[in-house]
Amino acid sequence: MKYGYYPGCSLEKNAASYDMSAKAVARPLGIEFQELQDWNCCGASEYISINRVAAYSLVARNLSLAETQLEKGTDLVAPCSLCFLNLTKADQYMQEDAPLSAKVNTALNAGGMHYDPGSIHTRHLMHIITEDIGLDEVAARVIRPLTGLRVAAYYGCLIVRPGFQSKFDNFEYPTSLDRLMKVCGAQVVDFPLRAHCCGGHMTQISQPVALELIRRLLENAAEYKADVIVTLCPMCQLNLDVYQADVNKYFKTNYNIPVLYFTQLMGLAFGLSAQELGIGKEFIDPRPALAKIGVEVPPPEEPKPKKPSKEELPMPRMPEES
Amino acid sequence: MSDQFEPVIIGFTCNWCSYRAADMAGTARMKYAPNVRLIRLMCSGRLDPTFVLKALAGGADGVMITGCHPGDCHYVSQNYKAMRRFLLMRRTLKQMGVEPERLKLVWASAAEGAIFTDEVNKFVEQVRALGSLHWPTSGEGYEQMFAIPEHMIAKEVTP
Amino acid sequence: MAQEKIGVYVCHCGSNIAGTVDVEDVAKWAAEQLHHRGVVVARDYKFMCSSLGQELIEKDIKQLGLTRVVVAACSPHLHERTFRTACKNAGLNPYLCELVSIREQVSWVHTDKVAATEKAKAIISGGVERVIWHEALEPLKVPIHPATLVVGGGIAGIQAALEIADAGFPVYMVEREPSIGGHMAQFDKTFPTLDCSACILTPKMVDVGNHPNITLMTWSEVMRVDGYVGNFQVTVRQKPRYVKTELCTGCGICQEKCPKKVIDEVFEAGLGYRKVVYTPFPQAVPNYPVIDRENCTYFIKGTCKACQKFCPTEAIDFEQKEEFIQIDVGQIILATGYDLFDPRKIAQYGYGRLANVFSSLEFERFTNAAGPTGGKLYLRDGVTVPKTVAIIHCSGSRDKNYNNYCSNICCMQSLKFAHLAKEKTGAEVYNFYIDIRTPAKAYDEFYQRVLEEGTHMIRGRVAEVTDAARGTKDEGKLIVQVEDTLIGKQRRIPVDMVILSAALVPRKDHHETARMFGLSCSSDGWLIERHPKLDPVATMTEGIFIAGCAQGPKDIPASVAQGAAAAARVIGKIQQHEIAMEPVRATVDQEKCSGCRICNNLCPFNAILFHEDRMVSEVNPALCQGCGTCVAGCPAGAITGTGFSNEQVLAQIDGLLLHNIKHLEMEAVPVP
Amino acid sequence: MTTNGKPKFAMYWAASCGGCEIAVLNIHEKILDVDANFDVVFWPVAMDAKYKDVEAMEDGSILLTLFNGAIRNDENEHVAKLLRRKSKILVAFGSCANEGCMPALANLSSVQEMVDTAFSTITTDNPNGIRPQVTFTVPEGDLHIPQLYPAVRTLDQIVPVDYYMPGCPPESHQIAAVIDLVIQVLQGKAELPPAGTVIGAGNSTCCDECKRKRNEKLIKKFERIQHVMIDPELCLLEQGILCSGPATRSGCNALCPAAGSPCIGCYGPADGVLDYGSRLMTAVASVIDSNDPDEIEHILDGIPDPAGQFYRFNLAGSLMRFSKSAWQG
Amino acid sequence: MAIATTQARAPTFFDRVVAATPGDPHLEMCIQCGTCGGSCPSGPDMDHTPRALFAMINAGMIEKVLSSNTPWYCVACYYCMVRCPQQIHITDIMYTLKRMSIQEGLYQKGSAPEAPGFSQTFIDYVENYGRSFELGLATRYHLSYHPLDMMKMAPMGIGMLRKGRMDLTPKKIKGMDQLKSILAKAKELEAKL
Repeated sequence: MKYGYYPGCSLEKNAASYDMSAKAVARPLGIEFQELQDWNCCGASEYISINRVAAYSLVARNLSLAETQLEKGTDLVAPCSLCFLNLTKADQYMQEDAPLSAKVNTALNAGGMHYDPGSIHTRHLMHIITEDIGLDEVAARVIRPLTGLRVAAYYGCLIVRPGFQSKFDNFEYPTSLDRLMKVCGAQVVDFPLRAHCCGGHMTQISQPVALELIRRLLENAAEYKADVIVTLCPMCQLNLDVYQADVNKYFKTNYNIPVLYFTQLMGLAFGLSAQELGIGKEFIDPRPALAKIGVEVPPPEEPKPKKPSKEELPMPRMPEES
Repeated sequence: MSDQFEPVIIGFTCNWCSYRAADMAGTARMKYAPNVRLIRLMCSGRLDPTFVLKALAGGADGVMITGCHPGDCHYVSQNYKAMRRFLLMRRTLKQMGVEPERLKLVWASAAEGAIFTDEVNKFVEQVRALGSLHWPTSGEGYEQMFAIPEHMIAKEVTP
Repeated sequence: MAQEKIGVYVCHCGSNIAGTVDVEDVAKWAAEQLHHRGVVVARDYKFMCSSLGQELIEKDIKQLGLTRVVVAACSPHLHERTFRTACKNAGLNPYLCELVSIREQVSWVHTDKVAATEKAKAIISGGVERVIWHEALEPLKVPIHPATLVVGGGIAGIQAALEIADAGFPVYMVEREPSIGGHMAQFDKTFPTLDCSACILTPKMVDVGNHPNITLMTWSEVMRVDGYVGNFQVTVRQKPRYVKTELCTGCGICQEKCPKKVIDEVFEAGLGYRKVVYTPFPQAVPNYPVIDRENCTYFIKGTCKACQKFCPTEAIDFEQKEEFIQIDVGQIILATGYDLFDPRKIAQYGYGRLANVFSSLEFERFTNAAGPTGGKLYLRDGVTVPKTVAIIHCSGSRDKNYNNYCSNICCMQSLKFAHLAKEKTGAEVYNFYIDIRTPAKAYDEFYQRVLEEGTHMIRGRVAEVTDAARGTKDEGKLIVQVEDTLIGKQRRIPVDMVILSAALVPRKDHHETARMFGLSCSSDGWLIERHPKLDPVATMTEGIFIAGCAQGPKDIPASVAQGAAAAARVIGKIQQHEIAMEPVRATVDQEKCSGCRICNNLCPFNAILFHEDRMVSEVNPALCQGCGTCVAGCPAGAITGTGFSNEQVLAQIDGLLLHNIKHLEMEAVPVP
Repeated sequence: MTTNGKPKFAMYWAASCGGCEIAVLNIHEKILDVDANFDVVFWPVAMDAKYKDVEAMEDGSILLTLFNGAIRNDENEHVAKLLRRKSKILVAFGSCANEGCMPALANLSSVQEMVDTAFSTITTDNPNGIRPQVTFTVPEGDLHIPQLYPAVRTLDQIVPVDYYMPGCPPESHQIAAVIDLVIQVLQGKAELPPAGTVIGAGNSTCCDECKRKRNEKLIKKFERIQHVMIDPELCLLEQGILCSGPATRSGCNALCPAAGSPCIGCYGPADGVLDYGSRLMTAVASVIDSNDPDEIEHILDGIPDPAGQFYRFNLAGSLMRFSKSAWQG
Repeated sequence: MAIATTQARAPTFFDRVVAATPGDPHLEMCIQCGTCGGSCPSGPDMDHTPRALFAMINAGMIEKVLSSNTPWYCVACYYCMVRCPQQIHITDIMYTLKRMSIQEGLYQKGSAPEAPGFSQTFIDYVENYGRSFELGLATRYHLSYHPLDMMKMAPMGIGMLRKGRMDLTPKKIKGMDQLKSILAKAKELEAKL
């Protein structure tokens, strides 16, 4: 099956492993990705806070690219929940709000572009795997079941809410990822906070707020003795993984739960190697957990810092703490 | 209302659902365009195509036929007969140059004053967009149609 | 026929019409512009429907010798009768009067005064043209069958049935379940007086069972309704009980001996068990058990028959078949009640996922002395007594995502729950509400009482119920997360038990019901009454009435009141022996009819018969309901409809178009 | 032209095919009675006469005029008015004069379209693209031919008509009957019916005279007659063949259905019917056996030309009278 | 907002909020039930719950509303929006309030004065490169808003670099000029609001 592919900024770098693993599992499942050429940032949750028309135009540029680059009727896939939200939301409100849509198209026009609301159907990677491909297909590819691995399926917010388009699971208590992990052989633990917030950008705006939200999730996952939290959103992964140390410091806790992308666990179940799935870039070392299913993860190699470019801002010199 | 074209629309309602929907719209003080004038029939099944032709030939710009929802007809299934007639009538009138958009069939239950209001407003705009129909079966329209300039009137050749 | 003398009367309806329509101008216009159409007088008056207004018309009829009357006022559905009577009193045939609506159709729905006035004129000229073609008619009289069908054996139906039966008229009561009693039979206490539900209900149930005038048909459903007011033919399906009621003594041995238990989804709301051969509850009426075929070992495996072996009167009969029974009734009362909203739909409240979240009906069974726990309040484990209880109002009500309406009973029910929970366990009770609505007699006093008992009332719609603890104090509890809107802060309150005051929703088969009885439902799915204020138990269909929750959520007092009201309406009609019906009927001109038989299958009431011998069709006026479909369908124009004749409608069209289609010159009134 | 004491008789054809004349002659020896009782003063098809002769006559001097043909051009109108003036009894004779008939089907198109069809379609050999001119100059002077109106009208849309005699053409036995009646009236043996009456026809519809068996009607598919084997006994409409019988005035003894061909409606609407087409439409639609809009549409596809079908004879006499293209040109 | 026939009047604060929100936010339908405030993950840290904010909007308390930290603490989890019994587009309204408070320069008064700074820094990169740039964002934002936090942030930044999860240089899209002109036009149109 062919889909348009909108990776989004995160998957370029900080969630590169998500990008890798997504592509790695797509192949055996017969999913073909056509990446949008010259796509731009979706504006995350920031642009909309500053300027409405600009924010929608920013997203609409991508939709317009999709409209011109993709064969008619081809769905656009976004692995990042936030990109997924912004793309669907922009399309939805452009359909509902004629004046807004007019403004956005006037703006696009300034760049010689145009977008007809409703013509591009954006869906989350998870949606096409569970819906279009189907769990049976997935099950059929499993050669190394994740037997014994206790997985907490974490959905986060934006894949299920508000469900602007292609709503495919319950707002409050989604189960599709649970089912997907089950067919991969994992032991899916109950995880009541499955669809609660990871703190989003609050890590930057008010860390205490964010850390509390992250703590709740970790606490809940720990309560159900999860070996690993599986996620399908770069922001969720970042917050739960990278800030876990800060949570422990801030709350005097000692959580140590690795956070992986669902595509990575799928990949492992498909028998792919940890490397091709980009495993090893996590802050919380997943090796102990993965050892349970007999997966060897080589220690991450140090990347040599590239030569700084002109635009780059000076990196503050700080004594590196251990 | 400005000097924009104000269509005249005749609406046929059934005594049990759509007429009561109109009543309800009134009781609830919902607002709709004053262009529609209603005629109460016992049932949409009473709708005789003659009525519609009469209205159009008589100068109406559009005709709205309303009744109970399919399956909810007070007389069991008569609204289906109205639907059959409507569909055939629309085809015939199309051949006569009456745009199908000038005829509308609307189902509204006694509780659906809002739907009635909404449909009326939509239809009025739809007909307004089509412009005046003003079928010239009589009056000036008729006079003009059959007037022949004096010099054109044929005379007998008398050698 | 000389030209008619027409009087036109324009009503101000206070400012209801006069506020938007220039009524004086309209009357003046009618007198001048419609004079050539036969209008000899046109007046406007503050309230035409007042006695003075009516006298105005009567005086003109007598003094000016009016032959036709047009009243421009409110909807015919409100005052047509009023003005027809006025004409009658003045010696004019009531059907020579036409009421046109310039209130519901003009002043109330338009704001532009000029446009409204113009439209009013058009409507009046339409009425004038139409009334010219009216004919003097006499109302049709049809006899009323004295028997009445009551559908549904809940409290509303029971009340209605008893009232009618006590008045000495026969009643058929059809109930879907094995016993009558409805939801009320499941309750323990009833607000606001807290008297025992069973104590006040069962005597009435017994009365129904024993009443000489009541034929009780339980485990039965209405399949088909034919005919019309006064003469309905109803087909009832009697499901097989597999118990010979004439032999059964209701001793209950079969229930004791039956080896199989199943969860009782209906009466025990899924909180308890019942045998496969069962009567829903001890005081069931009738007291004969039924065998639940789906679960019966004999029907599944072909062996067991324990009940049959032990039945002392050999009443068990596995061969029983369903029966279809025809009954003739004059009128019908629908008291089909409600279903409970399934709280599972509100995932964030965790019902069905979190063990100790209960539905209101489950709680009723809990507290019921005859319930599965003998009236004791436990958690799902059946042993632990809750120390803290949360009651969530508006679960599924007042919520556009589920049901937009207020379920009416939840506030009082939740307060009752609060009281019972406290009384039975001494637990801390929290009620979470959006608004407290206690308008009826002694209701707010009950609220006061519950406050006195120290119930915590928290104003805020609960956001979620979760078992995800934050900190030790939450461990093993259900946490109710809510904004306490009165302090504007978010709170998380750990409790042992959560009760959801679930919404009342229409019966899942409400659409079929409405269709079968020829009624319409509101968008919510409740049956629609003839008038929300002035005619709450009648429906648009003559001879069919509604009572209780079928019409909308309501509590026991209101249901009883409606049951009685419906009964009163029915009795009133029966005592008239016959009813007058609108003489709106179709007739076939035997001369013109060519016997093409187009019309024959247009009539859903089979009122059109075809005479093979004379090769003509004929309409049976008794069966004709006056819809006019055959009139519109006759290719030869051989069928005419009184009250809605072609001439009348065509003339009305001319009238409506008349004064704004300048070129439409009106030829003088044709002489029929 | 002799001026004996016999009452004067005239017959004229406006826009028509001449079939009505033939029908009149088709009354065989009865034609002699006509000659015996009337002085035929004007009958273009049968004898030479000039309009000016008629103009010369005294107003109301003609007792009976049978006017057939519709009003297509100013000449038709001129003569119609002329004969109205000169005649005591003016009869709209035949479908054209009554309701427009075939000529009125042109009301579905504009004059332009009509002329184009006649003068410039491949079936026409007209290399120089000649078009009719109302005025044409020849050495002898100007020639005029009548001016076409945008639409065809019926006789009574031009002048008051005393009696209507439908049919395309009227059945000869009906004509004979009418002539008998008039003669009897002349001899004082009978009364004339009230003005405006339809004469020479029944007042029910074709089915009344049709011998075919009939049942309740439910139609799932409309058939073209050439595509089906017809049950000789059974009502044609029930066999899915669009028969206009149910809506068409009786009087012809249901000749067509008897011959196995559906009634095409030449006797026009039944008594008191305002619009023939809508009566037929409503009847046909009512008996379609489906409640599903899509299926109904599909069934209706079996009627490729509804306007032509339902208004074959009646367009000029219908409520709408003509199509938009006729009056918008 | 549902069309009701009301007399013409100067647009109130309430009207402006509704007008500046895409689609129909149904704000007028609020019944003050508190489902939003109860659902909000960062509710405890907000100075007013969304519900309270809506009442204040109705009361025209512009200053108090636009200097509230509530919109800035909104994590856009959309729980309130899907749970609201009146289907009010709460999250969208929060974004509207953010924009307004920036326009009116009232955010500094609130308890999250640096929040817009983060958004601004973020979009500066988007506007200049067409992509976001975490390293630049982190460093520049923290330098200008929490210089002291830099200490805390550093190890994470370095960790990110080490794990190869952060670029040292931003990526730039080809159609940068095109994007620039689109955004320029857009801002001009938004100004017309």
